[in-house]
Amino acid sequence: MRLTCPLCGPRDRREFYYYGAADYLDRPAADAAPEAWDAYLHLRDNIAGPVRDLWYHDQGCGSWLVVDRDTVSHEMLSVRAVAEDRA
Amino acid sequence: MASLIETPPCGDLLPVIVTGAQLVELRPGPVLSIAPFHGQAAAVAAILAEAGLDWPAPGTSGVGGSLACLWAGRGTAFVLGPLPEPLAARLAGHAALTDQSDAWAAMQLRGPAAEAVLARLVSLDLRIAAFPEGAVARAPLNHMAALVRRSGADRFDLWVFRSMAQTAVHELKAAMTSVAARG
Amino acid sequence: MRIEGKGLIDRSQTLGFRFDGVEHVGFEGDTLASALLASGQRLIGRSFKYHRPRGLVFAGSEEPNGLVTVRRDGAGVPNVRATMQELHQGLEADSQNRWPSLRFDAMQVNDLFAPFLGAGFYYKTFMWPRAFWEGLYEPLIRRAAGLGRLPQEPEVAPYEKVWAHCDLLVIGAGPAGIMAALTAARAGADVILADEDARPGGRLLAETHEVGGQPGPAWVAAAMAELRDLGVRVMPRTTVTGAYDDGTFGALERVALHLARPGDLPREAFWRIVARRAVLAAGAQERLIAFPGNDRPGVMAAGAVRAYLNRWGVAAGSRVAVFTNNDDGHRTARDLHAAGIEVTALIDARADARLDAPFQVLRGAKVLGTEGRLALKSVTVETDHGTRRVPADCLAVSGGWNPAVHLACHHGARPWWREEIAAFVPPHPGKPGTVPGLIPCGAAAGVFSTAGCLADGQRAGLEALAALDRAGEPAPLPEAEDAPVRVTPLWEVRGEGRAFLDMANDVTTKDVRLAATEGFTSVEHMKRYTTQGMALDQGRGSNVAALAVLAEATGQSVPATGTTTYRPPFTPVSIAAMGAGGRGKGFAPERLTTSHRAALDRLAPMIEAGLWYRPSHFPRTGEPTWKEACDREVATVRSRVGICDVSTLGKIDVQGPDAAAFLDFVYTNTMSTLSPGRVRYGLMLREDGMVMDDGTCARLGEGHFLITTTTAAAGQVMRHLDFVAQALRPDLDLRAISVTEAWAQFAVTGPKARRLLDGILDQPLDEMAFMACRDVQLHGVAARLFRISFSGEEGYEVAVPARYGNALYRDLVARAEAMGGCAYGMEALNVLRIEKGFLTHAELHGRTTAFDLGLQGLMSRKKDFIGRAASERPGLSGPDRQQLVGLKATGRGDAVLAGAHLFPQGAEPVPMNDLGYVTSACWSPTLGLSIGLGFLRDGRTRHGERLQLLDSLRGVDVTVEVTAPVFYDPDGVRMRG
Amino acid sequence: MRYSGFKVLTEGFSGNRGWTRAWREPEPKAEYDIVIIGGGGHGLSTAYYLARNHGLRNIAVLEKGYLGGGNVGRNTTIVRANYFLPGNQEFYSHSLKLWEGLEAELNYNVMHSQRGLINLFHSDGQRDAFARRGNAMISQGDDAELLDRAAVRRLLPYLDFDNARFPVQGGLLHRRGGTARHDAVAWGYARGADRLGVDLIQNCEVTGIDTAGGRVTGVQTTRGAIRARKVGIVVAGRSGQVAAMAGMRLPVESHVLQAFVTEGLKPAIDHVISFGMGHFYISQSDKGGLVFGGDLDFYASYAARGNLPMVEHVMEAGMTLMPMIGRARVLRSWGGIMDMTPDGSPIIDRTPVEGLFIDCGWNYGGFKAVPASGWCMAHLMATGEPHEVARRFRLDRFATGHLLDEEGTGSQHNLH
Repeated sequence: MRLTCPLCGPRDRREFYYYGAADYLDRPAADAAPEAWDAYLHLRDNIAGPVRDLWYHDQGCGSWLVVDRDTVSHEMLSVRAVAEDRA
Repeated sequence: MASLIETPPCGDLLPVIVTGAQLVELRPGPVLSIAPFHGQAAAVAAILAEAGLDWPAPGTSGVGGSLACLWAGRGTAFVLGPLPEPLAARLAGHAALTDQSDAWAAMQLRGPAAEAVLARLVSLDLRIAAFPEGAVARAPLNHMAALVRRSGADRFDLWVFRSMAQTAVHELKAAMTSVAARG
Repeated sequence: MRIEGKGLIDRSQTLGFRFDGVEHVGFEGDTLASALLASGQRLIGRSFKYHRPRGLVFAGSEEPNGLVTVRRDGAGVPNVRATMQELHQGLEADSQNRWPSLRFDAMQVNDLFAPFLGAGFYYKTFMWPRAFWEGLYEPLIRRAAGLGRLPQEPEVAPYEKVWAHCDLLVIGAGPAGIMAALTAARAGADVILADEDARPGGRLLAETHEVGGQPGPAWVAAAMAELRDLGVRVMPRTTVTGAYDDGTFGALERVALHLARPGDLPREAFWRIVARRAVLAAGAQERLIAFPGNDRPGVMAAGAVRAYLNRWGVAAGSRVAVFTNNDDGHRTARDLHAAGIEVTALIDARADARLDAPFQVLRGAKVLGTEGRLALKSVTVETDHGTRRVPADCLAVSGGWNPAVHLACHHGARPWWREEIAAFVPPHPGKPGTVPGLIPCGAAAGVFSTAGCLADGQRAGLEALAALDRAGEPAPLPEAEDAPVRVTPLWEVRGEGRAFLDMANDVTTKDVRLAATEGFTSVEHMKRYTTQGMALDQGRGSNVAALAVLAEATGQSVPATGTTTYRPPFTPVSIAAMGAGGRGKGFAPERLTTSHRAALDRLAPMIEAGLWYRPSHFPRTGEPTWKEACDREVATVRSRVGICDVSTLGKIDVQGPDAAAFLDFVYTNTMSTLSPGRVRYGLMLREDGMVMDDGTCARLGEGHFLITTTTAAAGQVMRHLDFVAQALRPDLDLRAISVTEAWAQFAVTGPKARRLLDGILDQPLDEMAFMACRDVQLHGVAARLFRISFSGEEGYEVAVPARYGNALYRDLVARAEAMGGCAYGMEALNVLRIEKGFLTHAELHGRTTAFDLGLQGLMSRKKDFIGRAASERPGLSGPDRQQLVGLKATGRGDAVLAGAHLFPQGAEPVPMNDLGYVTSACWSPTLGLSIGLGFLRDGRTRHGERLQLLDSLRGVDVTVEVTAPVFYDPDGVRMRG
Repeated sequence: MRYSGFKVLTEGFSGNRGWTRAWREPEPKAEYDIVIIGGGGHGLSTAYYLARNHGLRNIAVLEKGYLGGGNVGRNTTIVRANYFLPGNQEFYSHSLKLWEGLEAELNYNVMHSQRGLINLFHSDGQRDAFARRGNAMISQGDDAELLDRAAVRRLLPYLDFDNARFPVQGGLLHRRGGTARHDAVAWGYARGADRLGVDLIQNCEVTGIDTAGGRVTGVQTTRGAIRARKVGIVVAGRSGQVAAMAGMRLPVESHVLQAFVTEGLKPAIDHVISFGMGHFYISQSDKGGLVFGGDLDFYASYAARGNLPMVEHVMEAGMTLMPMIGRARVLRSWGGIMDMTPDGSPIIDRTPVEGLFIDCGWNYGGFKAVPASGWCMAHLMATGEPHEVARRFRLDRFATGHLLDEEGTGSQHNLH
């Protein structure tokens, strides 16, 4: 499995740390309801098919990445830097 | 007052020489990490330009006089060599500066077998078209975080964390022995 | 028996070898299998379950019977395929799974009990009496199971792993693969051509076909020369074992297994090949026909008989019968006859088979049985005119060919059935579960003629080029045979006696039918119930036949029955190869501090702390164990001064206009109010509200902080900070950079610490407040000094560039010793911190909250921070939580033990009464008693209570007193002093 | 038909012609009292205990493929009761006791073999953590022994004691830990349930869950609609998809866990060995294959196959721990789909839909739980109340913070 880091190019999966669903980007406000925090931290659509999740180029450039990929075929659809995504 | 003696990271571990490849310690001198703050990349580049250095694009490195500048990660470059103090001082407001001179063990792997040796430890596409002279990558050397630069057709500069120098040399030596045995 | 003038072996190079202790001679170019067959060794092994005598069936890696133990690097390597082991001088091989000898195997008695040992028999019995399963039945089964013996000695020979990248990986160097590689390389593509065999050519080595007017092997040699000129990396002896994601393939290269003296060469190499495109040209495997007695030594695959004859010049028998359901079987008969070997009959199951042959052809006939004890003597044939015996010491069987579709199916797609060739072929490209970028061709794609393979290989090469955006030219193809496939499926001849499918696991057609009768009708159920295809050969020669028998039993078609899942590896891969480099210390990098050698010079035993090594203690004469050294080191720190390398703690430099705001967000407490030159203790939570790590935060300048992490959590914290900075708070302008490795940092702690430091600082230390930091010069070197303490004494940490670490450490220790102080290690460090109630990951074990630790005061109410919201969940605080307490032994000689549990005195030690547990414990030389830290339900209200400390594992049952979690200088007078 | 050694003998003498189907192949009825979605180990044992313990008969198990085709047939077969958190410890203790009588209970030899499980430790800190665990096991009534380095060496002389990267300092021995034959567990429960009248319906995929007024009324399947008063979702690996049919989002992320088996070898490894520093565990099956595994591949996946980085890591761990296994060859690898929860512990609970129950989130420890999971799920479905030993496996515990985090790695699903 390979991910194409926007800075480093295609690299083997072992260079990357997987965090989880991109839900982690949408951190609720400090005063949000407990249900919002439960959903943020725990509940997942967990789709068999195209998903968006977060990876870190741990052994590379240190970028956090938003990855679109397919959990059934393992196809990588796109890899973008979180920082650019957020900007 | 007594002075403190310096101990190099690799010390007596190097050199290692086999048929087709040599591994020697590099002494790159001062290593300054430069990480520009938001919106400061252009200002930083302008200051570096005064030293004859280009801000390196990802995966590249450049040379300016006795200095070299290597891309070293997301929004980060390493300047190798003594950056004139006034320039360094001017960078301070534009970028996070840290002294990385002592953080790394630097070594050079060279010889006709160098690429084959490195292919035992590094997952990068090292073919010269994909990783030409001057190319830089942050990539693991087996299980160790590393920075790799191709400094010639048969020549690679390798940086690993100082504390892992012994393991790095040991693993490179094993790969060199194996490649040499294949003849 | 060797046939003069035939074969690709070098008869000038004889090689002596031993099989079961008996000396034989073969030639350069032989495999162990071909050499044994040439020596007349028909019997080569005993079967798995019934210990039936077995001989070679195939000539390649699909061999189910020819499994031997080969002596290599001083130990026996079990389950080596004789067909894959190239012969070398001095090779020693032994047969397996027999006692006392291969010819007279006591366990062949099992064969008599075969009626009771059918599929799944063990699920139905061995249940009574219960104790007999583990005491008797299972040990017997285990001893009987398995084939070879794994030596207990470590595998110390070298192995390696390698990476390679290419435009195109061609898997298989037969006619199709060679054409694909030529086509791509001629157009300038960077090609790797890998083949399992020692010699490229595939079936062309085993046939008498001409290609382009020259013998097949000659055409191969010319093509290989051209490929090498074109810069193609040719990898012989390399089996591509798995197709993984995004063009990554695993491949096993047998580098030195064919050498008598391999020296420093890796025995095997495991390759990770990253290819933009791949061509699967792995050929096809012949399948057998199941008939009673089909496992007798001498019954072989017809294609293998031909390969032994044409490639190795070995006649598999002197009187050979051939049994086939397709035209290819005729080739074997013709080649044998042409080589002067008597073909006693060509038995073709098809009523319309060709008859024109210089030997007897029995068409519409089937083999009903075989005769002979340890080797075949004759076969019984059923014809239209009744049954008859045909003398034969070898029966060559061809049931048709199965394309090697495996790699094309490694992503989950199933092959499809092509009726006209009666075979499964690779799934259509683009279907779900196909391997992206993999192009099957040649026999692997169901194209069986040589001309067809050449053309299809070129087609695949051009297809790959197009995908690589390279222009390719179709070149004129060499002339070659182009026989059509003529096959009429025949899977089984039913008759008296057992017909074997999976010879390696002793699975018969009856077993498959029994599975169907019992409802195991799904092909996966059948496989699992009968163990069909689960042995060493992975059923490569028998799976399709087995599912055809199942299909017949269930009244379904073969395609409707379907195949089981194809999974890596294609052939078994040694753990030494895939795990190369992992042995011994190679498993993980070793991190050494700059004081490592100095500590070793002082005879300190080193212990692992994450990847780091740190000294346990510094033994002195008269200190028989670590305990005496530790007690002395603790006492010395408390009374004078001690030196400890603390460089392994993570150090992260945080700079930027918003650095303070950022730290306020990642720490529970506030860092923005810290003055430059000051240090503050900080607590970080995970977003789920549990403590992630603790450490210090020093403000070096207005927008410049240096934070520390624990040794274990350094990587996790760095990643976390990057996440917060890049993903959660991109509005904040800061950079966080690890400087752990740049600095060597030493704790100088104890009442005499300041005096010691004054000796090395260029400017003597005047007043330095507790929790302050400053830049200093020592011995002329720029350094940083922190006044912090993990021991409870007046303490400093001095940091210098790592190059000076070795020298400074030695200097500090020497100066300490001159003042009656010493170096101290991890044991003393641990005691010092327990006495003070300071935390490590024994307490911060991922399930503790700030509330549990009594640090709720550090949770700022004025700001948001990571973990704040989740820590407000009801389950994370309150009296039901176990809270940090101190524990003191109450009886003389009693010890508090980490890992022990706490119960109310007199209560039954059951989970309901379990109040907590001990996380850290030590003998406190300062207090003169055993103390510990632990978590106790509602612990903060229990100070002063006495509890039962129970450690059933170690037989400890003592009374302890609950205290505040600080035993020494609770007001911190000494530390702040 | 009752299985026994005598039966095997008489059948053997009479040509093995008398064997009959292990279970019926019924057509689905239009309505059942209880429908269990999922014919894996947990679903089958749930159905079995509904019938066996609660006297219910009108039950169907709906399986989209073949019985036991999921994780129950794709694991490293380890059975143990070595948990230390209240909530887990009593549950796995109960499960192990059920294992100990399973052959007699099911009249099926599941080859449960208490070979002894050894968790190795490599530092004082790990020793203390294992001591805490072992003491919890003993107070629960299970067995544990703390071994020092010499004792481990006596039991496992082939470990690398002299040159390993993380030297073995000792181990926690759980003698009642061991292995079982994985497929046999599914088949044994299937046969047992079938004999009690449960309809096991294969090749029947559930495509929808019908509700009316907040209550479950049945399921839609590829073989038609089936009405049911109660429905249990027991589909580890697909829990998210099936729960979504009822409008639920679960605290579950699906991950791939690979495992490996070598060629058959004569007995070499007697125990189950677990090497924490390398995330590596190994045992030897009765057929002679070394069965071993490691950690997740760590990315969400439904592909039931993995990639090389974890394969290589597992092999390297094996080499550093017991370098003799270098000469063994890996024959097969496979990948299971794991329901990973944010604390690494399972869920057996009601759902917001009345009459709809869920049993999921087994992370990668579901095999050993098969008996107790079915026992407790059956109890919950039959009585409406959680079973005493599974009362903490609540769906809402993440919201309330009453976590069962044995690993202490927090809410990141894949770290358990």
